[in-house]
Amino acid sequence: MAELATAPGAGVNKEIKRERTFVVTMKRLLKNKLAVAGLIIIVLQIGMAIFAPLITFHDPVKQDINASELPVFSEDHWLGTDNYGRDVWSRIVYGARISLVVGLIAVTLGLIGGTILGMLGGYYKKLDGIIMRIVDLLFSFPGILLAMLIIAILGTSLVNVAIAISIWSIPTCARIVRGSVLSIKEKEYVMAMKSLGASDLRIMFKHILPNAFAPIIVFATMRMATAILSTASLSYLGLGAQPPTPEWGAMISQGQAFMWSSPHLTIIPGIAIMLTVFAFNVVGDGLRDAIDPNMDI
Amino acid sequence: MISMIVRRFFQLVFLLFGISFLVFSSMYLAPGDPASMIGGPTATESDLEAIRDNLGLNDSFLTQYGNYLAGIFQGDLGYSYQTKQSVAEAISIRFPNTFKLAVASMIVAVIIGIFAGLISALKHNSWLDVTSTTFALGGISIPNFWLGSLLILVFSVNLQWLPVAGLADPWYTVEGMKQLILPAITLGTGSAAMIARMVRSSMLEVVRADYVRTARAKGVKEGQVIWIHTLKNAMIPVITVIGLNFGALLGGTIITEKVFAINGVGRLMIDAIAARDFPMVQGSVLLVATLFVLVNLIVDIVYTYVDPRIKFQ
Amino acid sequence: MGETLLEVKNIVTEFRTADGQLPAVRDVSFSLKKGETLCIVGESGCGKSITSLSVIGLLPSNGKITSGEILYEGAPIHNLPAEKMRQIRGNKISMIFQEPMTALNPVLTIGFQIREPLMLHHKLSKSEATKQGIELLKQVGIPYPEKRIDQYPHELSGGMRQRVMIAIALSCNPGLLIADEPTTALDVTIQAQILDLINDLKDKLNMGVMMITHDMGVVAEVADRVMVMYAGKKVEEGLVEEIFNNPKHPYTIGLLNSVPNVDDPDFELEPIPGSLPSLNEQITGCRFHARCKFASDICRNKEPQVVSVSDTHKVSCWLETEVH
Amino acid sequence: MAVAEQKKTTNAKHEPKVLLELEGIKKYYPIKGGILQRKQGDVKAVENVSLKLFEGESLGVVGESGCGKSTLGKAVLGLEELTEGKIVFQDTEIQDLKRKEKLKFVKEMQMIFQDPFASLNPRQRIGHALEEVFTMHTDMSAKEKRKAVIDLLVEVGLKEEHFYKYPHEFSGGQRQRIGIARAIALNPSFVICDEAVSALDVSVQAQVLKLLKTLQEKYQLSYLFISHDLGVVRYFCDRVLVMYLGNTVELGTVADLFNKPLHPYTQALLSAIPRPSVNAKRKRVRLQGDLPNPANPPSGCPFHTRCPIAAEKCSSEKPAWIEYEPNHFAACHFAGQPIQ
Amino acid sequence: ACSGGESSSSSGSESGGGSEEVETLTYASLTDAVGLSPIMTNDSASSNVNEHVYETLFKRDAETKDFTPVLAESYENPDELTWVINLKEGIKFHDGTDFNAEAVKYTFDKLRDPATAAPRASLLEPVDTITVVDDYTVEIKTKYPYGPFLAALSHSNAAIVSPTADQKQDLMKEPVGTGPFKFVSWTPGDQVVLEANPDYRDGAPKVKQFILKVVPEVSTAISMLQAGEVQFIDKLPTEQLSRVESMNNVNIEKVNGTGQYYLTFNFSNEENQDPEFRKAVASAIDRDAIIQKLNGLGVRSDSVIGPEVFGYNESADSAGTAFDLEAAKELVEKNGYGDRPIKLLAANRGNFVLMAEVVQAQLAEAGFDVQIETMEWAAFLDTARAGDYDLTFLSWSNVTADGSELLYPNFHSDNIGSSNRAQYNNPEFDQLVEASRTTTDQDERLDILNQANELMLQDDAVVIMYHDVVTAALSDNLEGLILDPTGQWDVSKVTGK
Ligand SMILES: Nc1ncnc2c1ncn2[C@@H]1O[C@H](COP(=O)(O)OP(=O)(O)OP(=O)(O)O)[C@@H](O)[C@H]1O
Ligand SMILES: Nc1ncnc2c1ncn2[C@@H]1O[C@H](COP(=O)(O)OP(=O)(O)OP(=O)(O)O)[C@@H](O)[C@H]1O
Ligand SMILES: [Mg+2]
Ligand SMILES: [Mg+2]
Repeated sequence: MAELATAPGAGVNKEIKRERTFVVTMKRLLKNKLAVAGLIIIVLQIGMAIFAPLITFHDPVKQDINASELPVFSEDHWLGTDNYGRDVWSRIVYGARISLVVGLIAVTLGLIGGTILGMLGGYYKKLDGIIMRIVDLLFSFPGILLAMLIIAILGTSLVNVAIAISIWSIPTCARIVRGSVLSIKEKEYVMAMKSLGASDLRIMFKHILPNAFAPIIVFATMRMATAILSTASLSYLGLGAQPPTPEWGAMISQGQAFMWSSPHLTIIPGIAIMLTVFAFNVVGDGLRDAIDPNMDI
Repeated sequence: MISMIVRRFFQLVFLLFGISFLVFSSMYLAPGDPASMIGGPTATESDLEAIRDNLGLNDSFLTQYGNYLAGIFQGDLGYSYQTKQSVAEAISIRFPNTFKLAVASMIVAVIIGIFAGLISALKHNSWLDVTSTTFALGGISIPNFWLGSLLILVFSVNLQWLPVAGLADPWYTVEGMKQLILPAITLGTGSAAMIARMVRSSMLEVVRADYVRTARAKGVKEGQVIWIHTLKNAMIPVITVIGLNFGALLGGTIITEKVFAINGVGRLMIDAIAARDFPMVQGSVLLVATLFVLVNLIVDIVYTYVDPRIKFQ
Repeated sequence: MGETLLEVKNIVTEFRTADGQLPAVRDVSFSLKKGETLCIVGESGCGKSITSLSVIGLLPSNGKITSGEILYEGAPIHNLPAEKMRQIRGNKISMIFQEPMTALNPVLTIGFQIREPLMLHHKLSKSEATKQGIELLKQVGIPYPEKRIDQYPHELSGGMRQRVMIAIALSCNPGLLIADEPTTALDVTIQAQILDLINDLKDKLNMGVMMITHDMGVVAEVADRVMVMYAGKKVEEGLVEEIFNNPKHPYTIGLLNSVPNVDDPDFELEPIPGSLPSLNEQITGCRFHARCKFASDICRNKEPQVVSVSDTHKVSCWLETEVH
Repeated sequence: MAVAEQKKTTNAKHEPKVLLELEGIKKYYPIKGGILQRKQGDVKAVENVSLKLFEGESLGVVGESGCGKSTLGKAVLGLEELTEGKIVFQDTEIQDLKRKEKLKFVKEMQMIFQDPFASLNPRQRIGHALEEVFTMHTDMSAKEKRKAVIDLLVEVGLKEEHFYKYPHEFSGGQRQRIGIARAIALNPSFVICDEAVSALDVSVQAQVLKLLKTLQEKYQLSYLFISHDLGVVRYFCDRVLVMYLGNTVELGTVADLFNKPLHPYTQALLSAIPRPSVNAKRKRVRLQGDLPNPANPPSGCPFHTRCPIAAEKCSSEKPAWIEYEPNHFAACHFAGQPIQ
Repeated sequence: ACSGGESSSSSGSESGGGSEEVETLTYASLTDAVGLSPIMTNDSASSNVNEHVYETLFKRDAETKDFTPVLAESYENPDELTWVINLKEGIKFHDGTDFNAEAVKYTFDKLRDPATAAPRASLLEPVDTITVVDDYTVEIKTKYPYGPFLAALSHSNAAIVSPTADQKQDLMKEPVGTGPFKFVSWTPGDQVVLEANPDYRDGAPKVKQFILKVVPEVSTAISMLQAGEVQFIDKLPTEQLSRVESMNNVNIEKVNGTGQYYLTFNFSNEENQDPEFRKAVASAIDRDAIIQKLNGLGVRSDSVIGPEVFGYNESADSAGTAFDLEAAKELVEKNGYGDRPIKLLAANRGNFVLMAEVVQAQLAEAGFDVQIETMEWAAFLDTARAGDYDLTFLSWSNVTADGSELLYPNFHSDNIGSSNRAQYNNPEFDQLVEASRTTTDQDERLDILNQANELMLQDDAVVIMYHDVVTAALSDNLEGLILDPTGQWDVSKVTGK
């Protein structure tokens, strides 16, 4: 009984080494080179958004008809100007504020909605049928119509746009979560929690959800792109960001008319979105690995 | 199998019912008046009133919806407010185009997606993997109109290899196939990217499976290990993605159809929405939903072939 | 029992990991004769599977035999090109794995999986292979093999699947069968059936069998000779009677004392304290000394040498060295 | 004298107190199918089990995979709703209690699971996992909880510094100790061990068995010890229940059951065990075939399809559960008849 | 590659260098026709088809602005309320039915009938009775003297349909008219195919087959033009003009148009009724900047009634409030206009957003606080009609090119709640408009319309942004396209070079 005898009555006051989950996760994340690249991009973008006035030299909505559609690397406008003579760099920088926020809100709300639906459907067999039908309904319902409906009810605003877009992610997210929940709820540790008398809520949110994170993270990061691009199609219908607000999706859809004369008007916001997508995806992948305690990095 | 199909049919009815109600109420609540879309900006109030009366738009919501449902139960999808055309007919003109496009782009997507995903997984963490991942992410974030216009510029206008737009010729002719190439690539890229990512992660999982080791222990050749013992298993989750994407594509894709002047369901629907042509919107949404359910059903049936463990009672 | 079939000489198998190059098998040597069953026992993680995978050349991608040699019927096989090795696998050397549930491909029919090695190695046509496959299934005791051959693995019970695995492994009449815990996942009654089957076939085909297990009961039942491994090293080797009746290494003794005896109600368990060191742990001296109640200074500082207790019985322990 | 034997004598002396009584426990899982997903039949996972469990005793449950051992355990804990039957625990019928009312008994009845890798939430530090038990059932302060957890860790042979570690940082044996710590945290009187040591290495298995025994003595625990390893059962348990296809086929003290098994299935089981000894090579009985499908069990005696001594009667008439000797039950028309 | 100028002076079908037959002429249309009956449609895509299949009684001459008879031979006004129209004889519909007075009566009655719910029933709203005098004479009586009546009759929705065909089949799908082209087929959403009418009274068009193909994306249409898949597009967007100009296989044709774009105030809102506010807005807007942005596709004139529209008077060109930033700033400062958030509504189509963005920036310069709200067309029409805005941009295409037809629907108080989206309500103005409508003497009408025009300008009721320039691009091996200032065009005289 050698082991039983070890450290009898060890003092409670003794310092126990503990690393914060966040710190551990970050440490693990930072070992992943691609994820670090992504993190840097995200941090830069957030920095861009926060310090927009400091790193731009033009008002993003200030027009100069005489200097319109300047190409990239023009004097005074290194990313050129749009057809109103507005500085593209300033618009990209200020646009980060809106696009990132709208993207994040949309994805987050979609995740919350989808996760709740998926969780309930996966966990409660009785609710599953009806929830999956709702999900099917959302799936097959045209997004544009849904957005119009929501904005008709809630009014035009960026937040409502984000809400409308978030609803597009709900069905996919719900399916993903449901799938994970179905398999996780059969795991022994869930059974163990049940045997300890844990409530359903505790099991769902403390024990199932954290273990269903991996596919959710992957989905969420992929969704960022779609969300930002969706604002473009909504602004095309006059439902998105209102001009002259600089917003990447709207910039792309406005620049569409100038694809021939000034392709940079679509390419530059396109690159901005692509970088964001890339960054969020690689960070997402990295995060998935980093939060997986079983994964050796 | 039959019982599953029957069950799905009941679900479909439920689904269509819900959808038609949602569509109806959203069209009803959204701003915009079908009459003024028909009358145009020049119409006077009396013109509009006459149009509204004629379309029954002055009835209460429930009466309108009830009438619509009554029509549906008699197998009548109604008539367009705008063109007075039968909705069923309007859809039947567009759907073959959408279907052609959806199939063609799914073929593109599946070929590119599986290939890229396989390379990624087999050369895990190599530069090929990074390239293919970057391609996938790019594919997701490239706006369709941009890619489409670019392809037109390069292949149709400058090189003159392919026609700019349209989908007039039958698909089995050389001309018809040529017309399909660019839109299929434009549309397929996004799905290809998703499939590639799915194939990659699924393959990475499957190559570690015990039965793959068993195959190697039998002395199976490496190529066969990949194609026979791994890919079929790895395809199981990929099928869902393909199915969902295909379902979405069958609903028509507004931008690609617009850029390539393809007379498809997506355009029909968006035009109908813009024109507040309720019956047309209803009809096309119901079609899309039905197709979605059908595709899901097919996916489930395909599952039983790919994965013998799945059986339907 | 006849001539030497397999000879493993001083192999070291290492893994490339984030913590560097780690040896999982450390300088292990053994040999196997035709018609003989060698059992490798030891705790989980001690390197049993890696040893066997080294022999058949199926190491994980980050693993590599860094020294030593493996001779099959006198010819080295550890350095064969991949294609040559592939031709040996499933043909001269076959392997059965632990999990019958996952070792068969769920989407391919039993028939396909059993035909494959026949068509590959014996160049049989499909119909010939089918015929022979049915014969094989019959041989391993599967009722209605004609029907089973078109079924999928999930339609079979665990015991039947393991029998199918055995049929596949034996399809090309291999000289050497490696069985990595072939019965751990099975029930006792089924386990007994499978062990009998392997034994019978071994005698019939005059194969060498390398059986990996941690179940001392199974060892006693099937082994001719036993090799005990601890933390990547071979600590004791001998005839089965020698190991059970006259174990020399404290670890072997501990292992035997950890297994409750069904026939002896008064048997008292005596667990080995502590647990297996991890691969990257630097241990000087005997790798077992931290858990050994007889450990002395020399155990802590110097690696023990191999001592022969008898012609067939060898042990690496300072206790024995001192005795002799 | 071995601990086990001591126990047996104690039990014999005093009139043992019944802790748990099962009466006619049935658990069927419906098989659904058809268009409307109607019930089409049942998997009869547990078919009519009745038994008594005494305070401080270990009752072993053995049988082939799929014979309903785990289902029985889960049913007792209320993790599966009973199809039929009564569970009396500490003189209270508990099968129909609501979750809230049941919480009191949850503290008294705990479970240790088979797979130490799967039974801990991989994303929860083990300290927190253990604290959670107290959070759910007591109103201890954070400090008290922490102290209690550390005491527990020490109790099962772990160390204080393990508090903030994740499950994957432990070995299998250590993880199973955590599972044990969690099960005994609330001072239960009854613990179900569902294959609690099957996944462990022999050397570790021995450590854990020892630990369980020590705890039993210290806290007067009763165990329902589910296992397929007869050696372990013989070592660990006072009485053994043998199950086959959801049915109880034999129940008796370890000594009775191992020395003079009544049921042919028990006999076959005993003879199939590989003995870890080269001297005792016995002639064995080999059962043919596999366990029948529990959705479609054979008529009459469930074992007759594989039974070497089955007679006509066996396929038509279900044998009764009879106490052939004091404390030795069996369900067989030819109980006691040797099978070879 | 820009031929410019007015090409309406067609070289006709006389022989010469350019009279080769054209096998197929394909036109790329941004939208599909709603239907092929002039009675039931009111959209430009439909009228593009219908104008080639059907004909009206009269047509306004693009140059002289006078009405020339088409199916009519002549007309008289025995009194102010009566129009006696003599019809051309010997004309047959494509289905062989004779064109006669019955057909005219049938068509107009159908158009007027409330049960038909024709979108442009209001065209004939002043009509009281229609009588067939003889086979080739109809008499139409109006309820009140109606000045723009000929303009109404030359509207493409007043084209004459074949009564037999209308009773037999659905004209929306199978049109039958008297025009130079006969209907062949229509694949909704894809294309309409017409063929030359060999029996056309002026001779069959040289274009044997005329296809109107739906290409919803302008840049695709331009690519198709460049690749030779289509030969003709119209309504070139300003942003793509330079691209088309750079193509060497097409000629661009431009004609000053009747259409106009204007900024209007929502007069139902009290704050917008403040004339100084409107003056401040008007002086803050630099219309020249917009014109510059339009790359030559806009004509600068303050006049509400544009240069190509009946009722125009040159003097009105600069009669509006001129751009004067300083004055605007002063007014804004003085009256604190900058404190009030102003909602600038813009439909998400055409050049509206462009104007909104430019004007928003200009108004902001002057100190106004303007928020743009863009919306899709259907929602815009609703919102504008409901008066839920402060400023908005509207356009009017003036298909009939008559000032009354502009001022009455857009600014007369009768139409508040429908087409008078500005909710402009000025009794004095109303009177002038009514007079312009009920006077049949065209010179007098000119005068009245000019007065009304000036009244609006003094009032700063609207700020005219620009008047349209109609464009088309035609493959350079073709010629003879007739491009009308209303934006309509005629390919019946197109020939190969
Ligand atoms: N791919 C790998 N990379 C790094 N280390 C590995 C890898 N595979 C196995 N190992 C390590 O090698 C050692 C030996 O593993 P092996 O699988 O041979 O153990 P084993 O004796 O078969 O155990 P078990 O009884 O559990 O099967 C273990 O410590 C294991 O962690
Ligand atoms: N949730 C369920 N739904 C349907 N059938 C089930 C369910 N759980 C268990 N069963 C079936 O009930 C029977 C008994 O299962 P149980 O898990 O109790 O067996 P066991 O004796 O514990 O087996 P093992 O030794 O493999 O753990 C099996 O046939 C099993 O397939
Ligand atoms: Mg192993
Ligand atoms: Mg079990």
